[in-house]
Amino acid sequence: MPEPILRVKDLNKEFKTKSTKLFSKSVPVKILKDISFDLLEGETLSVVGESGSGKTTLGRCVLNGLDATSGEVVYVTNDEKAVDYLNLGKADYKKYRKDIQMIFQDPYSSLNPRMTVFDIISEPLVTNYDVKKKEVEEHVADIAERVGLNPHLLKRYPHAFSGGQRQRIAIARALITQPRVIVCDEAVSALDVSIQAQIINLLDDLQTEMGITYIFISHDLSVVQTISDRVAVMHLGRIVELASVDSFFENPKHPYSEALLSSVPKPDPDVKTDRIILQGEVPNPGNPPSGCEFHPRCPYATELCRTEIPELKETGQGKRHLSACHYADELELRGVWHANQAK
Amino acid sequence: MKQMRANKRSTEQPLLSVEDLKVTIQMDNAVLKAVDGVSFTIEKGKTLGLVGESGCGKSLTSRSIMSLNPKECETTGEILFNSSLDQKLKGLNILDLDPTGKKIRSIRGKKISMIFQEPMTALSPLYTIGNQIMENILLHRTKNKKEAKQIALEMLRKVGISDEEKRFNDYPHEFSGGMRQRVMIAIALACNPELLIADEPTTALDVTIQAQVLELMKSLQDELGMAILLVTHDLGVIAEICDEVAVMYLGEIVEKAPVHEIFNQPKHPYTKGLINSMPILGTGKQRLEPIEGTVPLAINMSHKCGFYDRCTHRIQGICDVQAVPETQVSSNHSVRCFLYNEHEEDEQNA
Amino acid sequence: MKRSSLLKKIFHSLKTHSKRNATGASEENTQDYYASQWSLMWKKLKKHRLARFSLLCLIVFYIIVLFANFIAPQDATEYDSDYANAPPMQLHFFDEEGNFHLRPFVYGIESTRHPETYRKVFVEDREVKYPVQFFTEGSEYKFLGLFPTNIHLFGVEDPGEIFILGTDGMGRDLFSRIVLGSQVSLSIPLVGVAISLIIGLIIGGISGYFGGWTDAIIQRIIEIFRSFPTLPLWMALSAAIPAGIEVVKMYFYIVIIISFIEWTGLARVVRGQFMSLKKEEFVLAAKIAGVSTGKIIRKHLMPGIMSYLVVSITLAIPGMILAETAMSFLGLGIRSPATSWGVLLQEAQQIENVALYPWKLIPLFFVIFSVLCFNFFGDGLRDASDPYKK
Amino acid sequence: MLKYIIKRFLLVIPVILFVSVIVFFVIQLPPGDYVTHYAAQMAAQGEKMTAQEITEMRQNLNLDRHWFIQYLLWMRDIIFYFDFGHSFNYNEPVTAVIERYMVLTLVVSTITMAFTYLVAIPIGIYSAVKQYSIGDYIASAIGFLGMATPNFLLAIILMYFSYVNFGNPLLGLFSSEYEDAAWSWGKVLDLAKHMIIPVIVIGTASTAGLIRIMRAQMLDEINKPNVVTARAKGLSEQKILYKYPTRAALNPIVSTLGWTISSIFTGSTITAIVLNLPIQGPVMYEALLGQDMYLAGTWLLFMAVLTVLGTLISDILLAWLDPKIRTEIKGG
Repeated sequence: MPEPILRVKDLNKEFKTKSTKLFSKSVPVKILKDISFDLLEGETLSVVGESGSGKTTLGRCVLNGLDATSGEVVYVTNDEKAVDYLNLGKADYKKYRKDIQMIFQDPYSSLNPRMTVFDIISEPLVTNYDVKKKEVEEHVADIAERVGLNPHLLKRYPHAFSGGQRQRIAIARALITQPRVIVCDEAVSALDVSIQAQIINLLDDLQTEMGITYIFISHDLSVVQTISDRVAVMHLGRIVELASVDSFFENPKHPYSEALLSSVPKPDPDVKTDRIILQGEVPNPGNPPSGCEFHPRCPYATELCRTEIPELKETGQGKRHLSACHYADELELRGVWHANQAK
Repeated sequence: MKQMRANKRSTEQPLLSVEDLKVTIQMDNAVLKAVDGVSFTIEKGKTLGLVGESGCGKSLTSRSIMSLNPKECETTGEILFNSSLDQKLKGLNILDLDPTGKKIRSIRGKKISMIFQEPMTALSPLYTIGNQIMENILLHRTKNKKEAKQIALEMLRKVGISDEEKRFNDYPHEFSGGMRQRVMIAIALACNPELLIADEPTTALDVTIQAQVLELMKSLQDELGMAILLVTHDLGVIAEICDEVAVMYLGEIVEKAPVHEIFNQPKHPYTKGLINSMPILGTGKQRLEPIEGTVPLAINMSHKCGFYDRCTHRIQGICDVQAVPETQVSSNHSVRCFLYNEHEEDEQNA
Repeated sequence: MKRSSLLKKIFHSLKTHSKRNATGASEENTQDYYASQWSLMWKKLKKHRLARFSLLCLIVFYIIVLFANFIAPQDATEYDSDYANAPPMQLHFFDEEGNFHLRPFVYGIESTRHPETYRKVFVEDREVKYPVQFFTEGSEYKFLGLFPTNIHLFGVEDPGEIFILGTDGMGRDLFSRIVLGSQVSLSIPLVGVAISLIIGLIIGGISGYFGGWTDAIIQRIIEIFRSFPTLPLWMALSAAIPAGIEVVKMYFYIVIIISFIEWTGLARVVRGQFMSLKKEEFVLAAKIAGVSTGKIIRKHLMPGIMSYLVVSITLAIPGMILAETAMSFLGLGIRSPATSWGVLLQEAQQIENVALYPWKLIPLFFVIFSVLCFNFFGDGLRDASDPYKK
Repeated sequence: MLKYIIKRFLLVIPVILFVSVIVFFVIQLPPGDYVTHYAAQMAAQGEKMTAQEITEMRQNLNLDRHWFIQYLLWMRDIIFYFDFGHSFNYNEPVTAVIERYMVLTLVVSTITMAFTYLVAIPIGIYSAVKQYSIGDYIASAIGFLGMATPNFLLAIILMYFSYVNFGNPLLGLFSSEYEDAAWSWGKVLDLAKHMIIPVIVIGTASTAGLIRIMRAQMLDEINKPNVVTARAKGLSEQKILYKYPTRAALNPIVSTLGWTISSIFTGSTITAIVLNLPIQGPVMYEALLGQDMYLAGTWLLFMAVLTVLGTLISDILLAWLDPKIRTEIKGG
């Protein structure tokens, strides 16, 4: 059983909306609500949800790119020490900051167009370690080769590279400090399918080679399924389901997950699933519905759902399959597994 | 082979036939062939999917049909629109028409309509939804404002906007993304077009909303019987609603077949590559098979297969020197690849 | 240049495609991929013919500013009332007999009274020829402000005079005065912009980087500054400059007044750029990598706003040239004996003066020309300023 | 909407107060005061004032107090008695002086503004629609020249031409024979004739700027996807142009109307001095130089208020024109 590497506890994040009206108070919008989970060493935990569900904010808060409003992220270091990652002391900051890195969605805006690729990749290294110039060069060349970049092209500027190659640069930058955790924020969403597959495979290889732990943020369930060990589903700032990938795709325990799964178009004209189509739109996070926030769109909603917020708790699927639905164990929800296994 | 096609044409004329469409853009010091000799037909009431990765020329192809390409593009070829309702348009090449003239305007919005990827920017923020729907109706259907409003309200109901009387006077920014795309569809279908061109209509939407919009398009097609040209990069969406699929790569259609055949018996190495590199939901954690390399530039291309550098089946001395002909592997399945030249002969021999 | 979104998409994919090619096969312009922002900008700017030409003209202008004392045949104080209001002299290559002279010459001039209006008019004295001489001796000055010398670029032998653009009401050579005036008229804007830039960078930078309350307060202050009508405020402020103070001090005051108004504009540019750059993901990436705030500003933000700053500076200068001219013209700015283009134009205030001595409008040409040059150059820079966007 | 306007209006008050302090500070900056100036004038006429007289005069005018006290006194009079002080030069209340010149100032400003918009907007639209055509180049060239030429100098050039060609530089707003005459058809015609140069001169700078803004706006709008949508509906090019890009491009331009008001008022100052127009600008310029502090102060304050109000008007216009802002305001 792998040990947790990150323990996220009751993470909350509020944004103050900028009020366009004069003299009226700005209302804080809750983007993250009591997020708790353990990230196990060496696993890939995917975070899925619609736009506005707070998954990107979660990724940024976990590695302290954004200040969380409350809650804590405990990082278990290499030598088994637990440190509060959101409030690192000066010495710890220097020591552990580099252990969690990030890869962004947009390979265009995530690379500074005014720096050479070499400078981009080496920046985290130079910032965090006292290394000689020669060593830096060796390291960068080494890592570039590993992610499939021609080391001879490193003196070029990012604009000389295509989207897929830029994403490789971003991966190289994230890898250079030898982090233990990488947060991939929609890291392959902006790429064309054929390139997307290249990058997914690359991430997979790196994990096998270097034992990196991923938090993989994505809206694309098909991609998620090919790469993850566990899946967390977010809806309006809350985790509504958390399960291992098999268990999730086979037996989803939240109506929202079921709807998400059935909405994904299957690239197979012969499979005509009768799908569950959610009515209506994602509610406004500034004015969330009462009770279970999914109830206005939920086909199974009852009076209880309208009034009481369900807790994220264990389900009949076992200890490691959590769901925040009052009727998690009563509903017979459809996964996507059987359909294909039958085929 | 040619005979067969001719036969088909004589029995029933397709609603739209595009022959050898070329779109070129003059760059600073080169000519970019964005669309290079594309031909396809769309039958009445059917859905053709045009699929390809970004930059393959699918958007320009779709816009050529309405003669909406930017001024900087030079568009040549033949686009015949055989309206069953308007005999006057028979035999007219849309590309020959003055792109701002009366004739093309009587087709746009009435016979052929279009929906776009970004419903927010495609709608004007300055006018109410009602105003923007009525505009179309007043132009093509009726001059009576009251009647136009009734039609507009009916359309809004049809695309699933409840409370349409009130929503009629709302502005686009008061709608969510999915709702805006519904409004776009309402505008496009307000005049019962015979052909709807949908350019990445769901790309900007969440999966749940995408499912809603696709469902809506399907049901409206059943109800109104228009043909659809669906432009997308998502094979999943294609499988969902298309009858026939054309796969584009680097400005050319490399494979064209009914949707079942594309997914079950893809012929072109690129099509195969695309399907293999797509993660398919429900198959578990698996290793993908990506296409190696990247898309080359369509500038100053020599006579070779555009996929040559990335192809695992390439034949040196053939694929890199000769222009690739289109090969018919069955009556409705064609592919642009040397691998199937023999097949053709075999078939003919047999 | 704005194009339709579709075209943008095409060009965008095109660009990335061409890059893909470059990483594979060798290509002619792979140079570009090793080119920094500035060299790319320069490359784009070079394509802009008007901007290139303007830049050339500006360089010439500033060379003149640098060597003004050397180029001007007279110094600022030299005058000869005998030659008041003399028209521009013609340079001759052919004499009366039609002989060609390689070295151009001027005739002597004599003033006479017009038989009817009794106004003083000048006629060429065809008897005396003064060949134009180069590197002649004239009044003393310090070359580049350092080496005392009396060599001037050109002149004629005594007692001849050369007024290629005529003289003013006191008999001062207009050409010399324009050249000397350019020192003030073209340097005040530069110094003014420099001061505004420093203020703008600091205040705008603080406002943009920290945001929140700091930003709100600074924004209010800028708003108040901007709600002053520029021109009357200028007039009021320059009315406060005591008459008869030293030239240097006066110069300094004018610069202060001009930059006093201009800094708010630059502060806004800086703030806006900081704000938008701050949101770029590469800044977050640097932050996550543990890069310090100071270094983020220095390495990521500053280079990003530099090009915009250069553009807004270039476009701010013409306004300052015009402002100085207007102030001096009204007698509120630089005052005689110091000279600037605005001072020279004071004589053009009376319509009679212009009607009789139209060459007094010549300084106007220099004002317009330099302003146009800055505008065109700035426009070209703006187009080239973001080489990564098509 | 009304609530929004009132709120905005309330916000304007502190700004104006703040501005007024600075205005007063600025006008008392020049060394010496009106008394020094007056004494110098008297001395020039041969009447020397004694130190005693000077001190007394200063006390009478409250000029010996700290400037902030003077400011407070001035403000008190303005707020409670609508008394903007006394013009030393004219020896009458400031309001009277301003009143006298106001009508003509308004006439000149309004006509100039109308001229600016009527000329600039069509040219801007044309320039954008026919981008890179000869017409566009000509318009751009005129635009650039207009921006590069200081308009007071343009005035001189035009006067020069008028003088050379018609023997009349058309100084002032009236010919001498109409100067003091009662209003008549002839006087109006004469005024119109005299307005040509000022309107062209004062208007040119803002026209040139406006053409460029309008052109840029139009180019932006013309390439927006909503124009493609309109085209896909089958609308005629003309209808599209008028309904979508033009309307959208006009929004920001109309909203700058507020700012233009004060800039035309002040922009005319130098020109008016050159052209010897009997409007506010030159009068106030004299006041500034002659340290006629209340007159100058009132004028500066008036300009500042105009700018602030102009911004307010602009904001309101913008809110009114943009449906997005409009609903936000409605919602609150």
